[in-house]
Amino acid sequence: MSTIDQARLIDLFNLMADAIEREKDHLCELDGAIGDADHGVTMSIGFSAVRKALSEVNAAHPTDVFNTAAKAFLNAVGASAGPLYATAFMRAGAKVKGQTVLDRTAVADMVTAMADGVRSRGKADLGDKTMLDAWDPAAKAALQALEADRSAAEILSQAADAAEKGATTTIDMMAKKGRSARLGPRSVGHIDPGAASTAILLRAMADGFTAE
Amino acid sequence: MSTIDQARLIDLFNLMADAIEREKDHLCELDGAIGDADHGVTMSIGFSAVRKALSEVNAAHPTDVFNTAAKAFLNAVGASAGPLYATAFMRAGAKVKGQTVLDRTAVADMVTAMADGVRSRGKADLGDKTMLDAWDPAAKAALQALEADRSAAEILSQAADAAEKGATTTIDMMAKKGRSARLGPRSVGHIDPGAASTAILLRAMADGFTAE
Amino acid sequence: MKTKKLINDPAAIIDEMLDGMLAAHPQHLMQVPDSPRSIIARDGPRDGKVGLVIGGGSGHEPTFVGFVGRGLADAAAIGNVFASPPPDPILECAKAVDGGAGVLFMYGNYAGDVMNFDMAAEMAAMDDIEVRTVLSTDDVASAPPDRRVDRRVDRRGVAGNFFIFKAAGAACDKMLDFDACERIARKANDHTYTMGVALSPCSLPHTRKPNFDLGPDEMEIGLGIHGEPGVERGPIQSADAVADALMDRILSEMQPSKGDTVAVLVNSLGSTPMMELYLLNRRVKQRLDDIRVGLHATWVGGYCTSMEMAGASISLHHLDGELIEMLDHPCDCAQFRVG
Amino acid sequence: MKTKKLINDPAAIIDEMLDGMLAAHPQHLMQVPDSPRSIIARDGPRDGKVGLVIGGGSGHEPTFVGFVGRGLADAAAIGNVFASPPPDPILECAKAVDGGAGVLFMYGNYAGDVMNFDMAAEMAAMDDIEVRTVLSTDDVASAPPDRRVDRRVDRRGVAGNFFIFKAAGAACDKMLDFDACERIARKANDHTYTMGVALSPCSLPHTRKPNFDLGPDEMEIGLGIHGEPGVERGPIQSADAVADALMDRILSEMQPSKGDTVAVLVNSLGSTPMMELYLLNRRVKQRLDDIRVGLHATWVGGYCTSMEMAGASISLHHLDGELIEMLDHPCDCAQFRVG
Ligand SMILES: Nc1ncnc2c1ncn2[C@@H]1O[C@H](COP(=O)(O)OP(=O)(O)O)[C@@H](O)[C@H]1O
Ligand SMILES: Nc1ncnc2c1ncn2[C@@H]1O[C@H](COP(=O)(O)OP(=O)(O)O)[C@@H](O)[C@H]1O
Ligand SMILES: [Mg+2]
Ligand SMILES: [Mg+2]
Ligand SMILES: [Mg+2]
Ligand SMILES: [Mg+2]
Repeated sequence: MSTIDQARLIDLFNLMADAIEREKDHLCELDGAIGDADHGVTMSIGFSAVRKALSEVNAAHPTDVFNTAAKAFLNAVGASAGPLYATAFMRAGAKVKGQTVLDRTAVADMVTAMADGVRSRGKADLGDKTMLDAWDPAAKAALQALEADRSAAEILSQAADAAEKGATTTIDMMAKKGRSARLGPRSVGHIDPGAASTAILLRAMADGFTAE
Repeated sequence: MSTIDQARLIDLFNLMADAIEREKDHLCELDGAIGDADHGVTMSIGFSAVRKALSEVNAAHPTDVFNTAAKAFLNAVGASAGPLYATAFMRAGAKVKGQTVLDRTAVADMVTAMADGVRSRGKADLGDKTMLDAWDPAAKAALQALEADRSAAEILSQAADAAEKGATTTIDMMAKKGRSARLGPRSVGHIDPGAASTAILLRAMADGFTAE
Repeated sequence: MKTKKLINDPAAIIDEMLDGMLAAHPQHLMQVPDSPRSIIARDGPRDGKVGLVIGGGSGHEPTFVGFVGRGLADAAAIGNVFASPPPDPILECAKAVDGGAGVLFMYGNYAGDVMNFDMAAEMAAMDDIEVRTVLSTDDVASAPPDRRVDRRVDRRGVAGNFFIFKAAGAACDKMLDFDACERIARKANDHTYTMGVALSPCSLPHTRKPNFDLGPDEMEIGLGIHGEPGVERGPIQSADAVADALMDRILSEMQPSKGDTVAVLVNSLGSTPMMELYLLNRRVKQRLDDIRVGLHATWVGGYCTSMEMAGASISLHHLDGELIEMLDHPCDCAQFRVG
Repeated sequence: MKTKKLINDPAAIIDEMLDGMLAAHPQHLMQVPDSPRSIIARDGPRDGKVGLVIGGGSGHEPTFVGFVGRGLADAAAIGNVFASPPPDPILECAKAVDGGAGVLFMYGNYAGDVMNFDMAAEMAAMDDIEVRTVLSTDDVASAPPDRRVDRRVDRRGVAGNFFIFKAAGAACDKMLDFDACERIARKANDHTYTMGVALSPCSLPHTRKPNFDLGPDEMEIGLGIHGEPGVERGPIQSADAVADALMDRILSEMQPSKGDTVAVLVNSLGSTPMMELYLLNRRVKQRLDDIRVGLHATWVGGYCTSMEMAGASISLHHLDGELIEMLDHPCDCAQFRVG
């Protein structure tokens, strides 16, 4: 299958929820080093709410799925992750509005819209050691893959590769946004938890897409 | 030397203070099992105050030493140990009032007066698992030794032996007075901390007396 | 591993703590000249009023000094950590608050406190101050109901002091006579029931060693506020199950009737945070609702602590018209206010 | 080893905690119908008054709900443990307290709170409610003085919230206009300085794992109230040395003149008992006396906690005539009263 309809998109959200559940403790540990140790818990609460909301929703379009997920995630968690991921999902939903299936162009649009959402909500710059440092390269990779005529699956998997690399680059950064910004130089040497969760989510989508 | 003058008595109090300092942690542990874990601290605070007061006092008679020690001990500690030991010291002082040196009779009197003090202040019965279960046999042993024409040194050391045995007998008792009384059967199997400190004090006096 | 504490020389800890209290609460508190462990309410003691002296060992803050003030205790005598104060500072308190109408001594029922306060009472009598004593004995865990001849004589006083002192302080503040103050104090004690649970120990500043051992998954029900062993040790349970265990025992003794009214204190022993206390309180309210017992007032927080011990206690104050009047009577203390 | 906690299902912990709060403080608090995480003062919001909405993550009790009441905050929006509330409950608070004179949002400066409260403010604007925001940024440890363009923009809000919210709440309660309320809120923040020390971690109810590691003899100065790393880690020191370290940094920023007046908050992060807080306060008072700075009022206790974290913070509120008036203005909240 090379496109995503609303049912497929719900499957992908459930796979993201599974991945978060697996990585929950790890994300808390990352956040413990330079934040308040709750990022895994927050993501898990958020994706449990998303899973529940999507199991109850009557979605006609992928946009409905994104909007339902955004609202459920935001209202369940708040925190930093809430507005950031919720805005990402909302922007993706807005971008693909009217489409019943997401083709390779829409998949690339979806990733760039998410990155834009994170950027405009968080107002971070690249290199500030935030999830944007995973989203931004992911969006660029998605666009490149689209231009290189790759399949939807390849677009997603290259976005995930780029997000993982992006997350790794946060290790050497000094935080300038978010809770860890107060650490100054002591924030260096640790991966940003939000960048790590971004990579996990994109990887879960890519793997889920390919597997089917 | 077979008698105790006021200077000698001060030495003996200092030796008791040394012994308490050595056994402080042990006494806290005993109290931890069936009480509030402070008996060693309390005894140590009390005997530090006694040591200090005796270093400053101008004592003409053993009675002055006892009264100074009683007052210093009581005011420094309060607790259960304060009234009990302070009353013991006060009664000993009253008993030997007017004497400049304590002979073997006075030494035996001193021990029995102390036991009486503990009994009348605490109103415990024998077998209630309190320091009285060390003081009472100590007093009896002192009187027996006196009647058997033993020396002052022997009177003290037999009192100390009896106090140690008495303290050991508290292991099998169920507490009926003091903090540990609330434990009921759970108080069985542990030595009473006050009985243990009584034995330590009498042993320190006996050893100190013999050593010189 | 030794407990971490922000302290200076342990030998000076009580006097330094009192310095800090006096610095924080100069409007409420003062020390008796030459008797620094005798803390007096600036506004409280007065002629013709029964004086109320409370006290006991330190380590339970805000008990006792936090309850000294107009409408509650006139004075508190302060001992070392977990140790009754000696007679002298108690006597100085009695002298300072004596208004010619008698002085009530109120404190938790512990052997050490009884001996020291009784000695002070004898000394006060020599100074022509009439002292009467009312012990608090609210800890239902500390002696089984069947083991009391005089109903609760064997029991400890714990967090329920809060209600018991409050009632007595109100009676004194209303200028009731000595008999009435004593009667109300005894009644308040008879109407107060506390039961606690500990999750982890505290330690004395002098030793910084845990004053009891509890397994990593264990709790102990009925443990005393100085770490004295309790009635039952077992695996740690949910907040609801713990609240139920405490409430079951409290209610079975209190025997409330439908339509009765109580006041509630959910108290932290030290390091158990308010979040957990409110979870317990939620269940307390459910239990009271279940049996149609009304709630007059609730306090949630650290009112009678054991330094950094983890755990909590629940106290119920079984009210009647008179006790409601006493509870609602205004008081203004350093760490507690009503009205 | 997992932290022992008296809890039920962690997933329900905030809602259950709020149940317990509402059960304890029905005279002070109510929930917005259909928005249980929006807690409103029963007596407070009124026509023509600037509404004050505070809020943030849970785990700091009595902050925030304990400061909701007449004369202080009109509402608090409550998040998960250490997590900002989402926009919806914040918006519901704003709606519930809007008296037509504008609504102030006040909360600690954390990225998550800023994003969620800003979203709520945008939504409120669509409902014709004018919202202005004043962040608290009192934690002097959270950004060096030289790293601020707008003086304190990088800093966290911590226990000093206590003074900052108090001043703003008083301004609102006095029916001052929106500009004046905002100005006073900003001034109170500019005049408040906090610095803390942690001795041991707390843990989230969901993980029950320590949220940072500290050696058995270590302390960390400047640590955040969610366990965010601080400015300096070293061997644990005496209460006096710790108080000095905190006061040195606070005073060097505050730059008080001889004859100035301050208010003090010595705050427990959770399991540090009052005994230790009073030791710190003793030294605070000595330091203020040394430089002839007067003391208007002092609070000692757990006012802004991090669940069971061990440690403490010192806050100084640098007063002028107006701030004194705000501080002394009466307020009546579930866990805090003045006047
Ligand atoms: N301004 C921002 N822009 C982008 N990402 C941000 C920003 N602020 C915080 N983040 C992200 O949020 C993550 C933390 O999320 P989380 O732990 O859920 O929230 P909180 O900090 O409220 O505990 C950080 O690791 C970072 O990636
Ligand atoms: N009524 C009593 N009669 C005799 N000894 C008593 C009595 N009550 C307590 N004690 C003794 O006091 C000891 C405890 O002393 P201590 O730990 O200093 O006081 P506290 O119980 O106040 O902490 C007990 O071990 C017991 O020997
Ligand atoms: Mg976080
Ligand atoms: Mg003891
Ligand atoms: Mg004791
Ligand atoms: Mg958080």
